[in-house]
Amino acid sequence: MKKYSAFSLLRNAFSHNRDWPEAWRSPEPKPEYDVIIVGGGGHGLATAYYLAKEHGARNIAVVEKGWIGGGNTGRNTTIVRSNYLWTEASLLYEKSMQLWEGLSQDLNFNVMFSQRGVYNLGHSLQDMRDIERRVGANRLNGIDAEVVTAAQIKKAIPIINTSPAARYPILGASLQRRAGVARHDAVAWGFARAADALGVDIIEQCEVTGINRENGRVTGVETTRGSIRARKVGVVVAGNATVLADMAELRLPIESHPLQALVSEPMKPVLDTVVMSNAVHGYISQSDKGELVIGAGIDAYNGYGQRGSFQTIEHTLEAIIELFPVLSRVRMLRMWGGIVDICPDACPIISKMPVGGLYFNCGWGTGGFKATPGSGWVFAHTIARDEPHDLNAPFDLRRFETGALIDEHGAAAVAH
Amino acid sequence: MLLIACPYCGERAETEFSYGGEAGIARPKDPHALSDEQWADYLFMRKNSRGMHRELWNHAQGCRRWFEVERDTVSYVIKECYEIATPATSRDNQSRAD
Amino acid sequence: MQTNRLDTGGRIDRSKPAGFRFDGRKLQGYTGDTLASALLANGVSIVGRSFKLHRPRGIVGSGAEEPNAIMQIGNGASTCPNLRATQVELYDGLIARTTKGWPGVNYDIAAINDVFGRIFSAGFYYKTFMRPQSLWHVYEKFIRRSAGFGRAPAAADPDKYEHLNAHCDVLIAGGGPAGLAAALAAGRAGARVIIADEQNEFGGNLLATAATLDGAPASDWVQQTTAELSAMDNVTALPRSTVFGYFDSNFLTIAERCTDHLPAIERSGSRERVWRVRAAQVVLAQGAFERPLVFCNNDRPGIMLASAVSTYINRYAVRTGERAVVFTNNDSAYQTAIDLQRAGADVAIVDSRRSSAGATAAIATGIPVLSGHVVVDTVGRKGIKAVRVGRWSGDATQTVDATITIDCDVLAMSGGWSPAVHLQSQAGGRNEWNDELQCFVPGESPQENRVAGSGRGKWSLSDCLEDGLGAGKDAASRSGYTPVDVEAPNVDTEEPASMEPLWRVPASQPPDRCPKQFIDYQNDTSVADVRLAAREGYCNVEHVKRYTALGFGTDQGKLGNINGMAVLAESLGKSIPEVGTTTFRPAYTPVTFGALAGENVGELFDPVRTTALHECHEAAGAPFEVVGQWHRPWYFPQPGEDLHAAVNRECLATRNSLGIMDASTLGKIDVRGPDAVEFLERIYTHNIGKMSVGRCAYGVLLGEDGMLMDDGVMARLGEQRFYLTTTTGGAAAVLSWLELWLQTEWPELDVFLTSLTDQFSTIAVAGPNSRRLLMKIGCDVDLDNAGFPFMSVRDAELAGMPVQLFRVSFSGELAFEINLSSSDAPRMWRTLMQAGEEFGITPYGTETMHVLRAEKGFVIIGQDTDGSVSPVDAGMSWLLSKEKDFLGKRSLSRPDCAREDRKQLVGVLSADGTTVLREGAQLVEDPHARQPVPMCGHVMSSYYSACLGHPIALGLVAGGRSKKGETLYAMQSDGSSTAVKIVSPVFYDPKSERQND
Amino acid sequence: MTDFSRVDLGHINLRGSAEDSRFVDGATKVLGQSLPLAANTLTQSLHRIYWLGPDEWQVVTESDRAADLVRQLEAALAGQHVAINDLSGGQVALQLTGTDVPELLARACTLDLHPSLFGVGDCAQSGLAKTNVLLGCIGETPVYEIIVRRSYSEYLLRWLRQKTHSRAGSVSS
Ligand SMILES: Cc1cc2nc3c(=O)[nH]c(=O)nc-3n(C[C@H](O)[C@H](O)[C@H](O)COP(=O)(O)OP(=O)(O)OC[C@H]3O[C@@H](n4cnc5c(N)ncnc54)[C@H](O)[C@@H]3O)c2cc1C
Ligand SMILES: NC(=O)c1ccc[n+]([C@@H]2O[C@H](COP(=O)([O-])OP(=O)(O)OC[C@H]3O[C@@H](n4cnc5c(N)ncnc54)[C@H](O)[C@@H]3O)[C@@H](O)[C@H]2O)c1
Ligand SMILES: Cc1cc2nc3c(=O)[nH]c(=O)nc-3n(C[C@H](O)[C@H](O)[C@H](O)COP(=O)(O)O)c2cc1C
Ligand SMILES: [Zn+2]
Repeated sequence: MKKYSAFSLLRNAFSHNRDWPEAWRSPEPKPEYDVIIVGGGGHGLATAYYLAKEHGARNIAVVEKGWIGGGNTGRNTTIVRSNYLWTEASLLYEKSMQLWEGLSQDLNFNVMFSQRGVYNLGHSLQDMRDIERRVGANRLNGIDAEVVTAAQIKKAIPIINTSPAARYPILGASLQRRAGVARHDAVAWGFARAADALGVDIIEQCEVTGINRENGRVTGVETTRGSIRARKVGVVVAGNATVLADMAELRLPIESHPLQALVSEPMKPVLDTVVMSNAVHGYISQSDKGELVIGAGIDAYNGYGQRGSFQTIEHTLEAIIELFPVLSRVRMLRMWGGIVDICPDACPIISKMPVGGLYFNCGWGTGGFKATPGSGWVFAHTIARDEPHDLNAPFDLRRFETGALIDEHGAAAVAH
Repeated sequence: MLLIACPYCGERAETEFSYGGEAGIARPKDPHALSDEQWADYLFMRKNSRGMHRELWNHAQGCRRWFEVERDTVSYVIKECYEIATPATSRDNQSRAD
Repeated sequence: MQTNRLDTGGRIDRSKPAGFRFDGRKLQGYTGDTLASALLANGVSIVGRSFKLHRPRGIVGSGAEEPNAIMQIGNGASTCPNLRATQVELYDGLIARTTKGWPGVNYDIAAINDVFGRIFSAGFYYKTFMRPQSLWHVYEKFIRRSAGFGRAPAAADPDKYEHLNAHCDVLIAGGGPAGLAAALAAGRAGARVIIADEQNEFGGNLLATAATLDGAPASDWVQQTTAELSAMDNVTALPRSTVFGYFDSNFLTIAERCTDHLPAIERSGSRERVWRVRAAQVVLAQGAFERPLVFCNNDRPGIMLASAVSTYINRYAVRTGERAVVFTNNDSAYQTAIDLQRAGADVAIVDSRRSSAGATAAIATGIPVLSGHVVVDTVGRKGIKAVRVGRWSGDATQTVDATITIDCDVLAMSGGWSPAVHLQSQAGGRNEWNDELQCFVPGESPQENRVAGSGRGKWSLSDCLEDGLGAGKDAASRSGYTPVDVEAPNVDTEEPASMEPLWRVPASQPPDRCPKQFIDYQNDTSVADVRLAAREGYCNVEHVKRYTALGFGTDQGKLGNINGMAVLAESLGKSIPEVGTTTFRPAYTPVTFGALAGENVGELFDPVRTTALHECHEAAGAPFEVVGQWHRPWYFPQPGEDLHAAVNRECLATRNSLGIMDASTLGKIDVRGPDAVEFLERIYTHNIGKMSVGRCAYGVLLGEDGMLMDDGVMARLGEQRFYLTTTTGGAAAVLSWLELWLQTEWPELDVFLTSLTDQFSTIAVAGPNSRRLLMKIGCDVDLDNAGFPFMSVRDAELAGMPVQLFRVSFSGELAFEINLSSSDAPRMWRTLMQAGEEFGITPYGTETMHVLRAEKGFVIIGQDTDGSVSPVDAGMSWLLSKEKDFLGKRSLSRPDCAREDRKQLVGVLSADGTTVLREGAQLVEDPHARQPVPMCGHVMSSYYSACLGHPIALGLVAGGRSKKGETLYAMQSDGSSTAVKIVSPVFYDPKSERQND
Repeated sequence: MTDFSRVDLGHINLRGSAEDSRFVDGATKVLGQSLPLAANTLTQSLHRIYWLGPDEWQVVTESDRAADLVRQLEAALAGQHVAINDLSGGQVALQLTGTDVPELLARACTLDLHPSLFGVGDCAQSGLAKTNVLLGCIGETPVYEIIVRRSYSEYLLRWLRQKTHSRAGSVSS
């Protein structure tokens, strides 16, 4: 891998940018791999990268039906935080946070991880109880978190409406200062480039159409570009999780729903941090290019279309104007949707499956972007060792039988 | 914004309805006879079909009736709306848990 | 000085001058101008700077496609960022500012970026600023500051917006010749028609051409047609209205701009209105966009679309230059040359084709034509001064030497046309590449629609008209109307329309070495960037979009996208259809947040629900607690009291004598029918059949996962009739939960459910004097213990009003809950307050209610539970019938739910006896343990108990019931910790003697 | 021009099977007029009876008659599987008059209220400005009746007040 740096930029500028190498190759699929990762989203690419980097696996392919990063990785509102409620979830997301903190350097690709802080607003006494509970838990888990007052919020975010006369007045918030945003596409590309440099084959435009098994073990996959043999198959396809599970005659407690987002036209900076509100249903940040990136709600119905209902967008903008009356004259540039994999307890499934050599990582729903590096890291471990890492052991599929759910609806009620 | 034909009131905007998920999931007759795995299947496992999906909708702002809809989850095109299928009239006899 | 204004012609009103300011300069135009046409009339050439390289940019287009003229309009609270000057109607007093460039657009320091243009190649940011991570926020600050165009206002929006739901048989998007013809055909057939055009006038391209119809200017036909349409009752014609979204089930959204075109003092009513239209049939007549040509330095101010140059001449009487070069690969631009010549400009034509019908005609009018030539490069930093022209080999992989220089001050370019397939694509329709037309045309659509006119590659006016009529007829007949014959006007001179593709003009050097050839002006995406992206492996068109920002701007690539795809196709050795387009998404052009939110802001954001007694509470000065949509009185302060003082007083008064509270927000459901018992047995956990008429029971219902979902009192009013209460927040959910089971799972059960939440108000009177109070105001039933024991219900007449009287208690005191018609409730409240004076009756709010119930260890679902608490955890095993199944029962025996060490409800006392714990505080065994510190529970409810004289709290603690007496530590979010003791959750009157009294 | 006012009326919710003639006849006898059996219609003579669903009706009557009617209905339908609830305290009726009413309502209601589709005798339950309403066309002018739950009525009135004052800028160019 040729290194990216200010120096290489300069050098290449002199050679008219003609010597930049491919960020990742576009190889033909080989007949056989040790591990095939299905799904070239951030999670799949990260899994391949850590398999190669941490576990020395070399013969790995990532198989993507479209273009890498074209799923939810490329359509999310990029919020990264680790202030979850339950210890199991917190530790997993915190692992991810720690990886984020060195990710640009590790990948030699600037993923623009910007720790500008995330505010989760409280609008009722019950919200404030939940915030106290979550912040307290975070601190005991070694995760930075604080409870801030409406006055502190107003000081940090001058354009926010903290009027006590508001329909849902802001009573306070939790703040995680290490949280923030990252450039979503760059995460996919950075992992792809770094994985490719370690020999991973990234195969785009290759849809998996079947999972081959023999004697209860996986033997490979059928794809639109032919069959590929593999000793192990890791599936990370977000909204398509049950479609892939069906191929192996397995059932998952996952339902796919459209989740939408929108951006405004690019403007001069008005918002330097990230604001989320469960009660009024909106979350917002401003990208480095200047657009306001706004997350909307999930549509109630099952859907595989990368689009959702218009009224959901209207509702979100009502909420945004409620929180930020000064944004009323700003204009929506574009709205879109992604297919999110909703799990009953709002927590992921990162698990071995009843079929030997088959692993699933799904259920991240509305909030898995932040987990990208951590998810890849533990999933790589799970695949390489054929057993979960301590961090993802609780996220086993069996919890739905035992009842040991990790209910993160409180921390994850709104998409983020 | 879907246009949904309530079998009782006629075509109305999606905003008048609430969604109830997959239709035709029969509650097991004797839950206590089921293994934990079978019970979990009933509780959590859904078809989540990519394509035609038989689902429940409630005309929440209208007649408050639940009814069934067959809708394509990719194109969102609604094929049919009809009254709750009773076990006898069910168009799909694959309800798993029983 | 309007130096570029023609003396005659155009659709401007020369009798209505409009003064405006542009970056502080005072200028003048006319009503009928756009800001862009007025700027051009005044000879303003630089209107912006590009995003990255800060190159000076001028106006390129004349409508929605404009990438450069992005303005800040207006001042103060009503300023608007990022409006396109080409779509801003001029009015007297308009204030416009450019949005890029410091100190100004004419001299911009950051233009230095242009010198280092090659460093700012595609992917620049991803390759640098990585070390050290700790400095990224510093770099980022600079990056952020230099990005973005306009500014959001600093104050709240003074304007109002509204929504309008509409229904029609035929919705027509676009009111050019095709759209108007469609409206005529559908309208005359009698269909309900809505036709919307984003411009201030209907007519589309007909407003901008010199063409004639039936021997008269085309605008005459437009006028007649518009007049006829407005006269039809069944037609709604909406100018200034952009169809910006096309959603499922033929639901389309239109943004109508109602006031922005008026001087401030003439504005009234809503600023914008969003039409939410459900259409049976749709006709898309959006027209087509002219494509720019791609050559070196093709972004100089003065380089414009040929059609825009014509539009400025014909529609706005503005000749954008005196010496013009027209550069084209097709015939349509010849009309521009003729327009320019007629307007008195010197014109030369550079045509990449060796010959064409257009050329022959032009030469006949004396316009010089350089056939088989291309513009390779241009001269003039702040405005075009000359073009360099070379002979075109037809092979883009060769270099071309510029041999001819032509001086000019305007360059009109035309690279052919691309149908506006935006709405059709949003609707889920396919696009198909048409080799003959060299553009994507709309293909099949999953929705009830059709495209007409140049929107599907019909270039000639007569075709557009015919196509429109056909589409209108088809749409009308498909929505059930009998079409009538409508004749199209006769087009007097039809222009030829042939073209030869020319996607990229090679320069004298290879594309990566030559001066920038821009594809996306706004984002400074050049040919070299697209090629670099492809070389680096970003081969998919979607990757190119995201890596180079091609089509990412406020114009969404209306100009550049197709050229970009062609350049990409070339670099990959693929065809254009193989590369494909990126996804078209709403909004077609940007739409104001305010308009999208409509009236649902401020006081209408969400309903506030109030009880029938609200005014009594307001009069008593109670602050309100927000509980879902409800406003409930929180406490009733006396002068000088804060929350705590008031609550202490209210608690003591209730325990010692008499309190009264409004419990009307509780959900109430009437359950009736022969199968009512059976139905409730299946839902609730206790034994319903055993309840006798007149008795009440506390009941809980579980989700199928076994977790507590809601609770309330159930009263048996008759053999087949029950009355249920639910929590305030759970009312709607419980009713729909019951209906769900009844209708979908057990339709054989004969039960009717009716919500009585609003019908009945609930007034709780609690305290040792509550019975006396009721007796005092006159009660027709026996109130003593024997006749009316605890947990029973009676129909009664109280103070002359019919009530349903419950002997239940959420405070642990002797208490009654009076349920009565909400119409009577205020009178009852006043009666009770008056009669209660002698007992010191004290109204109390939600806070006191919480304290009183916590003293008794009663949980509140939603505060003390979080969806992961089972009835066993909450100490309610006694409520779980062993004799029957009920929803959720099976889940309780799953291994994790049967664990002994699950979190269980306990009482928590701070060891020091004085600290009121924070609600939400975590409980740990060892406060000094290493992180992650194991947590064994948390505090949900915590209060100072005035009756007990010390704080109390309810907590959930792992294995808590067997931890009584043990010490734990409450860890609060501020870092403090307090030792606590685990005790029984019932702090007060553990034998419950008072409520039974 | 649009006028609206709050009207004090009696409201009764009636449940029973439309297919059961004992119920239909019994109710008809007490009410003195037939129950509307077609979806989305209402009948008016002595009272106004709205169809709410296949087994549900709303009787609107003079405010002081509701309690009596409930008693009579209960007596007449005793022993049948029915539900009769007096909702006079829980519902608020508004009446709106004027040719602009359909457009006014269209601001926040997704029903197609074109006079040819929603004339006198037509009714529907739907959403209006974030509240659930029962809407009926009860007079030629036209006159509309809107019935809303009491706790939401303040919000709806606020909405109406705002809307009847504000008119948008001119539509024509
Ligand atoms: C609008 C929106 C906003 C969001 N906001 C946030 C946020 O702010 N913060 C946050 O943390 N999370 C957020 N999320 C969630 C987050 O985007 C996802 O959880 C996360 O990106 C999932 O990554 P992934 O790699 O698992 O899935 P994806 O990126 O979706 O990747 C899965 C890939 O699998 C491929 N695939 C599917 N089927 C097949 C097949 N048969 N064969 C081969 N390949 C296949 C798909 O093409 C896709 O590329 C948001 C999501 C959405 C939609
Ligand atoms: N000679 C050529 O090659 C050539 C090429 C293209 C067009 N033309 C000429 O242009 C005319 C095309 O007629 P037409 O009716 O197809 O198109 P048009 O461009 O005349 O009209 C389209 C109208 O739709 C409006 N519009 C576009 N999108 C909209 C939206 N989302 N919402 C609301 N309004 C929207 C536009 O502002 C415009 O007024 C004909 O006269 C034709 O001859 C000629
Ligand atoms: C964080 C973020 C910022 C975005 N900014 C822009 C933008 O500035 N301009 C734009 O056109 N789209 C922007 N998009 C939207 C994308 O163009 C695109 O709609 C989205 O990634 C979904 O892909 P699709 O619309 O191609 O299906 C942004 C998306 C995200 C996730
Ligand atoms: Zn209905």
